[in-house]
Amino acid sequence: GSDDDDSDAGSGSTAGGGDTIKIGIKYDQPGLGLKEPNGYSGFDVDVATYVAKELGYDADQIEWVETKSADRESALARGDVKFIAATYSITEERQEKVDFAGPYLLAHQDLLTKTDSDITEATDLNGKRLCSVTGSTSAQNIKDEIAPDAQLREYGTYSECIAGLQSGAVDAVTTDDSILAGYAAQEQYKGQFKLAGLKLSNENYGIGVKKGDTETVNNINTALEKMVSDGAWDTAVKDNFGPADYKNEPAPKIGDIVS
Amino acid sequence: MSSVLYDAPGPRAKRRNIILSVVFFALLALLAWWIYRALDDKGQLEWALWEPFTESEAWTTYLLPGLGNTLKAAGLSMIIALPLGAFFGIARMSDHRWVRIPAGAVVEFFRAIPVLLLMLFANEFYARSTDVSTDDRPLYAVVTGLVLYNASVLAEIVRAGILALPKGQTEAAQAIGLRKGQTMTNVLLPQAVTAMLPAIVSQLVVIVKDTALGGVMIGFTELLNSRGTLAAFYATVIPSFIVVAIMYIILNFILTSFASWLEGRLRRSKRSTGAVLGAEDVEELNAAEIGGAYGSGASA
Amino acid sequence: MTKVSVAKEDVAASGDLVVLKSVNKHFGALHVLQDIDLTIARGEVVVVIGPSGSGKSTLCRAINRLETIDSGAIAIDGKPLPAEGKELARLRADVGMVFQSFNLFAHKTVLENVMLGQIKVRKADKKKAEEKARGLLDRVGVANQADKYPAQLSGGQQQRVAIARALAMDPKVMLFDEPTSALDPEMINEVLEVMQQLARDGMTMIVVTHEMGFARSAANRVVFMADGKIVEEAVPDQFFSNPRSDRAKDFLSKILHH
Amino acid sequence: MTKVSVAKEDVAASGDLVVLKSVNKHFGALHVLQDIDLTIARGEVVVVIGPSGSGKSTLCRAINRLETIDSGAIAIDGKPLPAEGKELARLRADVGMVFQSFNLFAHKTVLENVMLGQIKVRKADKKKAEEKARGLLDRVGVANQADKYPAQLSGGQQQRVAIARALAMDPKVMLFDEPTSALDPEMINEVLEVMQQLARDGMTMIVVTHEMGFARSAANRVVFMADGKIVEEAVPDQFFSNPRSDRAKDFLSKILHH
Amino acid sequence: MFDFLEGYDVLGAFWTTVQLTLLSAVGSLIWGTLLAAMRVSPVPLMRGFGTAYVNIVRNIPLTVIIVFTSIGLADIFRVTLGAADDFEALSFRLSILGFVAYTAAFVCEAIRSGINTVPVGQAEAARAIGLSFTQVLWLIVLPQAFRSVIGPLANVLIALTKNTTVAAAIGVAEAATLMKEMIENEAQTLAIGAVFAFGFVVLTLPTGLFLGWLSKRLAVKR
Ligand SMILES: Nc1ncnc2c1ncn2[C@@H]1O[C@H](COP(=O)(O)OP(=O)(O)OP(=O)(O)O)[C@@H](O)[C@H]1O
Ligand SMILES: Nc1ncnc2c1ncn2[C@@H]1O[C@H](COP(=O)(O)OP(=O)(O)OP(=O)(O)O)[C@@H](O)[C@H]1O
Ligand SMILES: [Mg+2]
Ligand SMILES: [Mg+2]
Repeated sequence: GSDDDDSDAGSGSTAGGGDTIKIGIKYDQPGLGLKEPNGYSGFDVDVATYVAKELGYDADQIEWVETKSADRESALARGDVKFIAATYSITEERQEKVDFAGPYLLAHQDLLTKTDSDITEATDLNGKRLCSVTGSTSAQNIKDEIAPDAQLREYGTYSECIAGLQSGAVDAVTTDDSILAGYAAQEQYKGQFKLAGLKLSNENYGIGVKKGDTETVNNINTALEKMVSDGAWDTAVKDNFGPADYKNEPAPKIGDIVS
Repeated sequence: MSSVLYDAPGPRAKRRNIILSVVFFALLALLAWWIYRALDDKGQLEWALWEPFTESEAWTTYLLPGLGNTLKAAGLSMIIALPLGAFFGIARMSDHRWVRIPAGAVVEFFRAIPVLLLMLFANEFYARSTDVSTDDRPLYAVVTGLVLYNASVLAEIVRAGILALPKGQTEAAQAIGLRKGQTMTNVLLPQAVTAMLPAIVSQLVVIVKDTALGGVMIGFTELLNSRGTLAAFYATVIPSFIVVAIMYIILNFILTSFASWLEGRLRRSKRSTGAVLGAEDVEELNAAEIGGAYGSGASA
Repeated sequence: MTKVSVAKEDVAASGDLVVLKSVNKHFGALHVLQDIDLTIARGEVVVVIGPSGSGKSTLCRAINRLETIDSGAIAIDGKPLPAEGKELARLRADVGMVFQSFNLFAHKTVLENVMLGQIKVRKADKKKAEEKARGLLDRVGVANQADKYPAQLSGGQQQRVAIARALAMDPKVMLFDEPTSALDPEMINEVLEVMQQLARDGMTMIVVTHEMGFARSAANRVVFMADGKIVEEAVPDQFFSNPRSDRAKDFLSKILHH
Repeated sequence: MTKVSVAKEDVAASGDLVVLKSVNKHFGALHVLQDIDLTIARGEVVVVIGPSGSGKSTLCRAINRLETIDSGAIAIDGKPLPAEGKELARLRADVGMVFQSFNLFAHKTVLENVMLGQIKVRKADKKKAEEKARGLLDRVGVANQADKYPAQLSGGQQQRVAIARALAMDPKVMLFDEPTSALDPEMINEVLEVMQQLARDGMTMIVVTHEMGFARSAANRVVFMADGKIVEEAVPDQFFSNPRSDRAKDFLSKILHH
Repeated sequence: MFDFLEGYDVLGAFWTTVQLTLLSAVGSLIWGTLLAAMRVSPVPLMRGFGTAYVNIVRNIPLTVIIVFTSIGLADIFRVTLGAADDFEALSFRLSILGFVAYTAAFVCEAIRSGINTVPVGQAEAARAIGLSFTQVLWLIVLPQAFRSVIGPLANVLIALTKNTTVAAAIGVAEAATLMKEMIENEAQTLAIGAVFAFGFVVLTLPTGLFLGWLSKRLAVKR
């Protein structure tokens, strides 16, 4: 943290200046936001990079900041980051605390299973072992509403769920299909897992911005529209989710929140 | 040579020991085999899972920065906790009630509470009541929790270090006319500090281990937490755990060995009264001893 | 042994140096000092003997105020014992004390042990303090050990250093609490010789000891204590050959001739 | 004192009770026992003296196999010292040992200390054991302390209990390793008296001690050790008045007349 | 004033903490005693194993051990402790297993140091009157060692009580888990902190004082 002097992250957004911009992403989500030895990869990262470019920052002016799920609102409120692209679903609750640009991706809660698994419906989960991360509501929903006899196993991270799936400790992992696809697409797991393709919920990924910063919201929305229209969005989807048999939704319209 | 438990062994005892060794060895081998089989069955021994750890990037991107943060938090905590602990330790031995009792209460309070709760609480406190940036907050919270707890433990180490000195040292100093302050600075503290060194070093082990709480519970990117990021990238969960555990073991083993080397050196040293607080006196110094320590110093 | 002046001015002056008046002291329910009256004149050597637990050490320590007393009065050189602070420290410097367990400062060399008090209490400069310390170490016969640490010395040598450390403060009176009873038999004589020389030089001394040889040859007076009381006082010859009290007779019979 | 039979059958028999033949023992590089040859006859009282570190304790402990020896042979009553197990335990019960630091069982009362061996080793029944224990405690003069714990007794009393504990096993020989050197002077005699009585009763005894009075009056023979060797053996009078070796002369000059 | 407590089962969470503590304490006492027996055994290999175990386990953060029981033991080694399908019970039992593995190292050291406080002279005196190995052990050494071990063991127990909070890392619903949840949902951070701090003070301080008193009372006077 030697950069406290720049606490109002990149507010001097005069294009191409010597300034940097701080952007919040996930570090441990393959396909979305992943810290790699030589940089950062993932769909969120690509979107954020494109948006930053439109806001006037080159890739080398971006300072990536890890924003874990629980930290996202407060990081924005305090101005630690300019914006956040970190599997951030737009919800009414969150909209009270932060503003969202986008959505830029429509994801759905889904199940990941082994390729040879016979789980095709959520109800098949009855009597099966389902994995999710500690405190996640998506798994609880399945147990409460769809498959009351499912066994819920909670781990600290999705990586551990996936490892459990591979070793046979659990039968299925549930969360957003984009996240699951990211894992399934990883070199080490290629060909071992499949998505069930169930649309158990709608997750509208948006870019979080400090409450009231309408100017940035508008700028980002413009950038997102451009990204879709010039084909960069499609490329990003192909690059990051391509290896999994992930059938992505078409690019959502700005402000068009599917509930 | 005989010990408390065993007589000097005769030929029959020696033979029996050899048989026991063989049986025990067989048991250990069986256990090792079972572990090997289980790992192999689950494909955990595949080279692909272990290969990342032979690549320098895995170390420079994840493990070493994580280790750096672990050491940074541990070092900072120790540096801040030491003077604080010394202060409370000496305050607790004051002749004045109104100094001694509050100091004792503070020390006892923070020793009774889990470090994890202190960290969670500090994290929330910084988030709500200060404008420490999110980057720094986990470090602040971890260090705060560790300092509060360890200063209390160090306070007890300091006190024990001074009490461990033979009473004759104080009396001899007073007998040649040294005053209270002079006795403390010229005679007691220099000897107590030496006596405490091994205890302080081994307290570092406790601190290093406790930094991991910050990784799991408040997202401080120390070694254990960096393991998570690494595991996500290389998709190698169990091996990453094993590697990280080994790193902790080596790091702490170095510290423990240093502490016991120091302890041995001090005990043998011609410059001490033989009063040394060893590693074992510290590991979990706790309320029970303290309850006793309120009593008179005259235990026969 | 080189002679170093031992508080000569005191020897010249007259009068009582240490005066205890109806001193009482309890440890909880135990009445360890019961109405003790004792006067020690300048230059006098008094040996205190008595069974274990009779209060000899407590008496010694009370004179130096290492133990507080419950009632009564103690005066050194005419001045009552101060209760605390600077005055107490100053008084303690005037009263040398030698312990059964030596109590040399373990983290300091022999030389530093003897210099510490001079520098910190007497505010002597370092060079003078060292000179004097070396002189004293020579006097007690351990000059060649000056740079060693206490733990490297034999018990007899340590005790002699402890004596030198006390002498370095130019004390008016020296208290010895069983100075030889922690020593191996072969080392007892070397310490007793130093004490004997000190007595001959005119030092005022209070010595708790069981060494009858020393008492006979060096003491002006023997004080016999039992159960916290002074039971008998006499010149050594009289005390050893013809003790008056039964308590003393009994004690002597136990301690002699084995 | 009530008399309790002390291995009377042994006193009657003739011959050597303890025999050491060219016994060697090292502690690391230190050669603590060097070719020790020593024979103790039934009923004999042998005092072992010598400077600190000369190997006296090690010698005592080797006879009881508390220390193993590197070479040589030790035989008690004609039988070689067993290496372990039941035989060793049985032999040890026949060899009483009294330590410098008493080593009474801290968690048992005085009476229990004396009864324990009788019940557990000699398989005596409780009542008989208690009777005998009380007799022995009476004999050593601490009958009134039977229900106290060791820490509540003075050193002299503890040591006498330790002697009673050893006697309770009806040992053939008693080893004493500096039994009085941890004691206050007044207590030394009470222990020595018990030992003297024991000697008069015909007990075979090996006593490491610096108490010359005891050596003179009770010993049949004095063995002088230095640096792991037996330097001189003689009857007490001859040894004290006219030691042959320089080592012994030097040692005696240090230890006497202070 | 304490209305923020509504809807939270604080007592239940502390009850879980107490259960974790007690069950782990019993387990680690057993395993720790076995380890101590190995560490003081005359068989070098057993001593070596005991020493290695203690030195390895003591140097690993408890968090690592607890998390490893979950993803390592349960998933890879199939150690499910009879709760293969009831994951709530599984993580509860696994965390106990982790606490036992960890705490036993400290119990072992406490026992070993207790044995070391018995002066060799006691054993030698016992041997000298002809007591056998087992007699020396059961009549003389262990009774004395036991008394001096109460104090150190009390410390281990108190440390264990506090350490159970680490079970939060694998989702056991004990005090720390609840505190984290409450802090996220409620505004009265300070009050929440105070409630949980008080809970632990109540759990640990009396234990410490009582066992401290007991160990003083039973101490072998020397
Ligand atoms: N700090 C203390 N607290 C309680 N009792 C004490 C303390 N110091 C000494 N005593 C007790 O006071 C009594 C007298 O002790 P003191 O040391 O003066 O005797 P002593 O004559 O010097 O004996 P010794 O020859 O054994 O040194 C003893 O019964 C002792 O146990
Ligand atoms: N267990 C041991 N390990 C190593 N060295 C030992 C051990 N026991 C004794 N020694 C050494 O062996 C030598 C002889 O010891 P021992 O105790 O037999 O002497 P001692 O004649 O009884 O002396 P003292 O009069 O001091 O009791 C000493 O130098 C001592 O330091
Ligand atoms: Mg005394
Ligand atoms: Mg000896």
